[in-house]
Amino acid sequence: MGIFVDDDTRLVVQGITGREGRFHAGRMREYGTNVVAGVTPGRGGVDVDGVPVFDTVSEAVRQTGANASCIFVPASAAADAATEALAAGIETVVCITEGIPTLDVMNLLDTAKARGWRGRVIGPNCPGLVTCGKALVGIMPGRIFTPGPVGLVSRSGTLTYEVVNLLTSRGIGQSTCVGVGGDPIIGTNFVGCLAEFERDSDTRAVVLIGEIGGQDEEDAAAFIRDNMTRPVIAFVSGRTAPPGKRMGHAGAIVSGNMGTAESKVKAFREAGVPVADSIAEIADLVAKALG
Amino acid sequence: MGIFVDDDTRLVVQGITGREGRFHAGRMREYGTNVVAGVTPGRGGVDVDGVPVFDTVSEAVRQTGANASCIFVPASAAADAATEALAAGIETVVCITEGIPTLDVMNLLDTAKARGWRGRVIGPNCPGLVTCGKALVGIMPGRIFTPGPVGLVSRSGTLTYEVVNLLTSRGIGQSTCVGVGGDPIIGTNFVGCLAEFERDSDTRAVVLIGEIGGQDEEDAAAFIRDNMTRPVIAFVSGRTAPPGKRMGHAGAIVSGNMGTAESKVKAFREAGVPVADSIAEIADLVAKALG
Amino acid sequence: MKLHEYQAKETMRRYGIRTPRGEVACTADEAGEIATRLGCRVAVKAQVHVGGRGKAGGIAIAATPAEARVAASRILGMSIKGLTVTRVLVEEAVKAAREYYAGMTVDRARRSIVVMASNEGGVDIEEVAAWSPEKIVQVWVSPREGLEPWQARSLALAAGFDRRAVSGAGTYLASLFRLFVREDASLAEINPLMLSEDGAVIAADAKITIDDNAIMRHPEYRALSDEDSDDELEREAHRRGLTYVKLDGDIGVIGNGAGLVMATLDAISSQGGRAANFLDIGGGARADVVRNALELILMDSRVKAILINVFGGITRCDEVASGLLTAAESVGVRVPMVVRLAGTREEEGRALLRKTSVVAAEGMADAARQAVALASGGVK
Amino acid sequence: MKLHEYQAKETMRRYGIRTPRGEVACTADEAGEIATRLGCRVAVKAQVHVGGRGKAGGIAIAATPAEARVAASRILGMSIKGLTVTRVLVEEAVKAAREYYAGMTVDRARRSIVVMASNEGGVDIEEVAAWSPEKIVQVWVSPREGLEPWQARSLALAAGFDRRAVSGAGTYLASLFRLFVREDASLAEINPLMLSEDGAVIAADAKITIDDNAIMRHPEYRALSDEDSDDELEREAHRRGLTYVKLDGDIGVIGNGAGLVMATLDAISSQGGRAANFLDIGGGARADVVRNALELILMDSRVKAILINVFGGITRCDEVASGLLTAAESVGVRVPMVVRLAGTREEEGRALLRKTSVVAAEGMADAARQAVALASGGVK
Repeated sequence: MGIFVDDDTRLVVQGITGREGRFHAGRMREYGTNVVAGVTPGRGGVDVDGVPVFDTVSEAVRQTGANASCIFVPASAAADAATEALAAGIETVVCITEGIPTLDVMNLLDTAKARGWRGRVIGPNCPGLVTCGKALVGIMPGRIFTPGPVGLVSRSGTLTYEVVNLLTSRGIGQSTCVGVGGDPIIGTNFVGCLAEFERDSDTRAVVLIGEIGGQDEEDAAAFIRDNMTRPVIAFVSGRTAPPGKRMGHAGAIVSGNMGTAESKVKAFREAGVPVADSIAEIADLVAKALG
Repeated sequence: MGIFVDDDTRLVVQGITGREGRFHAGRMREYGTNVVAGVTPGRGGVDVDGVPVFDTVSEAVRQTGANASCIFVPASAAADAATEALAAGIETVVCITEGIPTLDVMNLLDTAKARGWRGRVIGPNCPGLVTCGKALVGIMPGRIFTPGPVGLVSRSGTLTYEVVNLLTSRGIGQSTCVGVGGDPIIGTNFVGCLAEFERDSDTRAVVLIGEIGGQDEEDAAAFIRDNMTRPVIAFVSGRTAPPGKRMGHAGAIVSGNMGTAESKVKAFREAGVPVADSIAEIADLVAKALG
Repeated sequence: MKLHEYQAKETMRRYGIRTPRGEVACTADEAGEIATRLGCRVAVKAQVHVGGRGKAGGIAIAATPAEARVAASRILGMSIKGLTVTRVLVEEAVKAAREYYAGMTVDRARRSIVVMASNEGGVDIEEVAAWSPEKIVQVWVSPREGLEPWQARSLALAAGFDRRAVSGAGTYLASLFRLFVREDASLAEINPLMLSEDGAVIAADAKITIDDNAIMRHPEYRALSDEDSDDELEREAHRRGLTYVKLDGDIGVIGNGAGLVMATLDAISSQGGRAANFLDIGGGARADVVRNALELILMDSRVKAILINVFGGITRCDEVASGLLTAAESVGVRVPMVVRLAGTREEEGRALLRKTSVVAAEGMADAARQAVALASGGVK
Repeated sequence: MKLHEYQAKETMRRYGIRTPRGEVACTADEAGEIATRLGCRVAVKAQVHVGGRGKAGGIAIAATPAEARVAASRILGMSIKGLTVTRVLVEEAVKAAREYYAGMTVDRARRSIVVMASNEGGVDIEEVAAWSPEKIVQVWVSPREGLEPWQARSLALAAGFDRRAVSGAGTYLASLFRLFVREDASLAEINPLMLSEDGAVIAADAKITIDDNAIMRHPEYRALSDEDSDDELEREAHRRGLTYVKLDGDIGVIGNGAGLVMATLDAISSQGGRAANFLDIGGGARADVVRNALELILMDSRVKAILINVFGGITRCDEVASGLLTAAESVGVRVPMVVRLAGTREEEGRALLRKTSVVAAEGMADAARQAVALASGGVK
C-alpha cells in the first residue's frame, strides 16, 4: 500500500532527454521505480539508457501503459507538460519544476476540473514522493528512506529529508513521504494527502511539516480534528520570518496577519495535534504516538 | 403565434437613456410592443417616457418580469450587455448594435453555451424582428408590415423592408419577419429561424433573403431539403460583388471560392427551392407558393 | 484590415515567434543599407496586399548589398495586379529543409476559431483545401479555452511535420493563437512555416488580418487603417467615414443598407451595365450624409451616371426626397442622376422629384435600366 | 516584485484605466517643472515600497509649482520606515466625492483569483477585512472565465458604490482583471478608486505586484526587477542569482532548501540569537555556489559568525564537506564558521571538517548554539 505510487506505478518521465530528467530517471530506476517511458517532443523514437522516448504523453500511454508521470521540463513549459499528462489520462502527475508562473498552475488545475480529467497533480516545485521500498517518483535521495508505519507530508524538500533521516536513524520507518511543494498554488495539499493516509493500511501515524504562508496548515488542522483517527505530529518552520518577505519558496510569505507560524501552531494545538518545537522533537513525538 | 416575439413579450430596452434607445423604445411602444423596462448602468431609478430604468438586467427582470431584451448600447459594450441579459435569464436578446468585434460575439455565444443559459441571441448588427400586429423589437419601420401567412428571414435590413413593402403592396401579409444580422457570427442563423417557422401555425410560406459570404444559405438549403414542409422562396444579393471586398456588412465578403452567390443559388436550386432573380420576382413566387 | 508582411512579422515577433531578421525599405539605397547591416544573402520582397507576388516578379534573392539595391530598384515602383509597390521588405534569406503551413481564422458556421496545419507549405492553402483537403488537419478552439502548446504539437504531428519541427511549431501555434485573440485578428497565417537546414523553426512569410470592428481598441492599428487601401478613392471614403468599395464600371451607386446596395449592383448588371462602386449610407438619408456621398462619387472621373436607391422606412419618402434634392443642389451634380424611392409615402416622394432634373424611377429594375441607358448616352 | 505607484499607474493606463495626470521626478526642480506643465493643484507623493507613507509625511498637496518644488525637496531624501525616498510622483490633485476600494489577488486555498470591492476606500483593506469583513464583497473568478464588466458592476452595486460610479467601476474592474492575467500579477489594487466631484471615476492610488516566476515572459519588468529591492545587499544577491532575504541579526546563514533554512533561523532564535539573513543555495552544495553565497554574506559588515546547514541527499556529506572547504578557503572567511551536515555519510563529512578551522556541529540545535556563542564572542 502506501499512497499515490506503489508497485503498480508505471512511470513516464517528461523531459527525460534533459540533464536533470535523465539523471533522476536513473536514480528512480535504481530505487526500483518502474520507469516505462520518456517524453520529449521532437525526440520520439530515441531511447535514454534503454527507456523508450515518445513525442507525446498519449503516445507513451498507448505504447507502455504509463499511469504516472514525473515532470522535469523548464518552468516556461512545465504547466503545459502537466496539462498534456492529465489530458492523456495519467493518474498521478508529479511536477518537480520550480518557478512556474502562478497563473499557469491555476489554469492547469482549472482546466483539469473543467474538463473532468481525473488525474491528480503533486507539486509543482516539489521533491516528489516515495512509497518506501516500492516506488520513488521525483528527486528525493532514495537511500535515506526505510519502510515502516509513518506517513510524512511536507511543503519543504530538504526539511523532509532531515526528518526522514532522523526517523530512520531512530529506527522508525516510513510508509509514503510526500513533498507537496513550496508554491502558493499546488495540485495536492495537506488535506489531500492526509485523507489518503487515513485510508492507507500501511500508515499508523503521520508527520506534517508545514511552514509560513497560506492557510493549508489551518485547513489541515480542521481536517485532522474532524476526520482523522491516525495520530498526526506537526512541525511549522519560519516562526522568525519577517512579514512581506518571500522566504525562498514562493508560497512562504506572511501577508498582513495571514499565514503566520503562530496562527498555524495555534490551529494545530486547538485541534489536539502535538506540535514539535524542534526537528529533534518530532522523532520523540512520533515514537510516543506509535506507542 | 409567429416566432420569437408576440403578445407575451415583455421587453427591456438596454441603453434606453441613449438617443437611439429612447427613440426606438418609443417606436416599439407605438407599434404595440410591451416595453416594461429600460436598463442603463448608473441610471437606475429614473424613467424614460414613463418606462422605469434599472441599473442591471437582473433587477429589471425581478421587478418587471421582462423576458426579452433589445440592445442599443455602443459596440464596445454591446456584447457585455447581451451576456448580462442572457445571464439574467432573458429568453430572446435582440442586439441591434453594429460594429461589435467578432471575437466578442464568439465569446458571448460560447459563454452562454458553456454556462447552459437557455436564451437566444438575434443579431448583432440586425434590424430586429416583427411579429406582425403583435410585437416589434428593433428598428424596423412598423407601418410597412401587415399580418398574414408569410414568414421572412434576411441578413439585410433595408432589403427586408423592400420585400415586405412589396408583399404588403401585393396584399400578401407577414407572420414574423426576422433580420438575422449582417455580421460573420450571429446568434441565430437561417436554420434557427426556418426551424421555428416550420413549427409556427401562422406561417404558410417563408421568404429567405441571403447574400454573399459564409455558408448559412448552403446550410439553409440542406435544412429545407431535409426538414421543411412549408414552401421557401429564396433571393441572394451580391451576385456581382468582387471577391475579397467587404460589401458593407462585415459578413458579406467572398473569400476564395467560399461564399459566392453562385454557390448559394446552386444550393437552393438543388434543394428544390425557387430562387428569385429580382426583388420583384419574389412576390410572384410567393403568390404562386401560397396558391 | 490586412497588415503588410513586415507589420505582421513585427507583431508575431512581439509574441515570441521567430522570423527572419529584416527591415522595410522605401528606396533602393535603403534596401542596400539594410542588406549591408544584415550581412548575409537577403530576400527583397514587395509589400502589397495581393497574392502571387512571387510569380509576378515581386520577390528576389540577393547575394550582396549591391544586388539587393538592384533588386529593390527593379521591384519598387512595379505594378502587381494593378497595385504599385512602394515598400520592400529586405530580410535574411533562410534555406529551408521543409516548408509547412500553420494558420487560423474565424469559422463562421461553427462560431469558433479553426486552427489549421499542413505539410503542404508555401503554396496557397485554398488550393490545398480544394484539391487535397486530407492534407490539412484542423481543430476548432474557442478563445475561452485557448490553444496550448501540447495540443498544437499533436496537430503538427497529425499534419506530418518533421519531428524536429514539432516542438517549435507547437509553441508558435500556441503563440499565434494568443496573438489572434489579443490582437483581434480574423486571420493569422504563417506560410511557409519553415524548418531551416540548421533545424530552426521560422515564420518565413506572415499574414495577419485585423477585425475592422476591433480596431477601436487597438490604437496602434488605427493609424495604419487610414492608409489600408491601395486605392485613393477608397482611402478618401475611409476619411469621410463612408462604407465604400470601388468597382470597375461607370455608374455611381448610392443606397441605404448593404443588402439593398448589393441588390442594386445586381440589378444594374442584369440590365447590362456596370456599377462604379458600392456605397452604403446606412439608415434614413440625411441630407449631409447624401451630400458627403455625392461629393465622393463625383471625384470618380469614370462615373457617367448616378443611381440613388433609398428605402424610406421610419423616415418617409417625401422627407427623403427633399433631403436628396437639397444635397444634390448644394453639390452641383454634373452627370445624370436617377433616384428610386420605395417605402412609406413613395408616391409623394416621387412626385416631389418629378419637378426637377432628377430622373424619378418606378422600381429597382426601371431605375437600373434608366441609369444604364444614361451612362451609355454619355455625360449630359 | 512590487511596482512603484507611478509604474503601476502607467500599466493601468495601458489597460484603459484613468489615473490622475502626472509624472515622476527625481529632483525638486523636475517636480516644479511637472507641476507647471500640469497647471493645477498637484499631489507630491513619495515612491517607496512601504505602507503608511501619508502618515509619515511622504505626501503633500501643492497649490503652485513653487509649492511643489518645496514639497519635493522636503520629501526627496527623507526616510520612511528605513527607506530613503529617491523619487516622487507629481500628479493632478483630484477632489474626491467618494472613495472606494477595488482589487484582486491570488486566493491560494481556492486556487482562483479573488476580486474584491468595498465602499471603505482609502484605508488599509486588511484593516477593513479584520474589523468589518461584511464591508468587502468578493467573487472568485478563474482566468479562463474572465471577469466581465456586467459582473463587476453587480459587484460594485453589492459593495454599495454610488450609482454614478457603477459603470466606470465595472469597466475598470474588468480591465484590471485583464491586466492581472496578461501581466501575471499576484496583486492589483486601486485604493482609493475615486469618484471625483465632477462624476469621473479615477484610480487615485495603484498597487501592482508581479509574480516573480512570470517575470521571464515580461521583458519590460525584467529590467525593473534588478532594482526591485530597496536594500543594496538584496540587489547584489539578485544580481548573483541567489535566493536571499536580509534580516536584522548578526549570524550569516546559508542552507540548502527553503524549509531547512527557515528551520535554521528558528533554531538560532531558540538559542537566543538572531540571523542576519535567509540564504538558500538549493539542492546539493556545489563549491561555486557556496563560494558565491559566502562572498555575499561577507559583504554584510554586521555578520559576526556564519552558520552553514546542509543536508547531503543525493550528494553525500563527505563530498559536500570537501566542496564547502574548497569554497571557504578560496573566499577567505574572516569570521567563525559553524558547519552542520546531515544525511548520507554525515559522520564521514563531519570527520573531514574536524581537521580544519571550521566548527563541525552535531545537530541543528548544537549548530545554532555554537553560532550564537561565537557571534556574541565577537570577531575572531
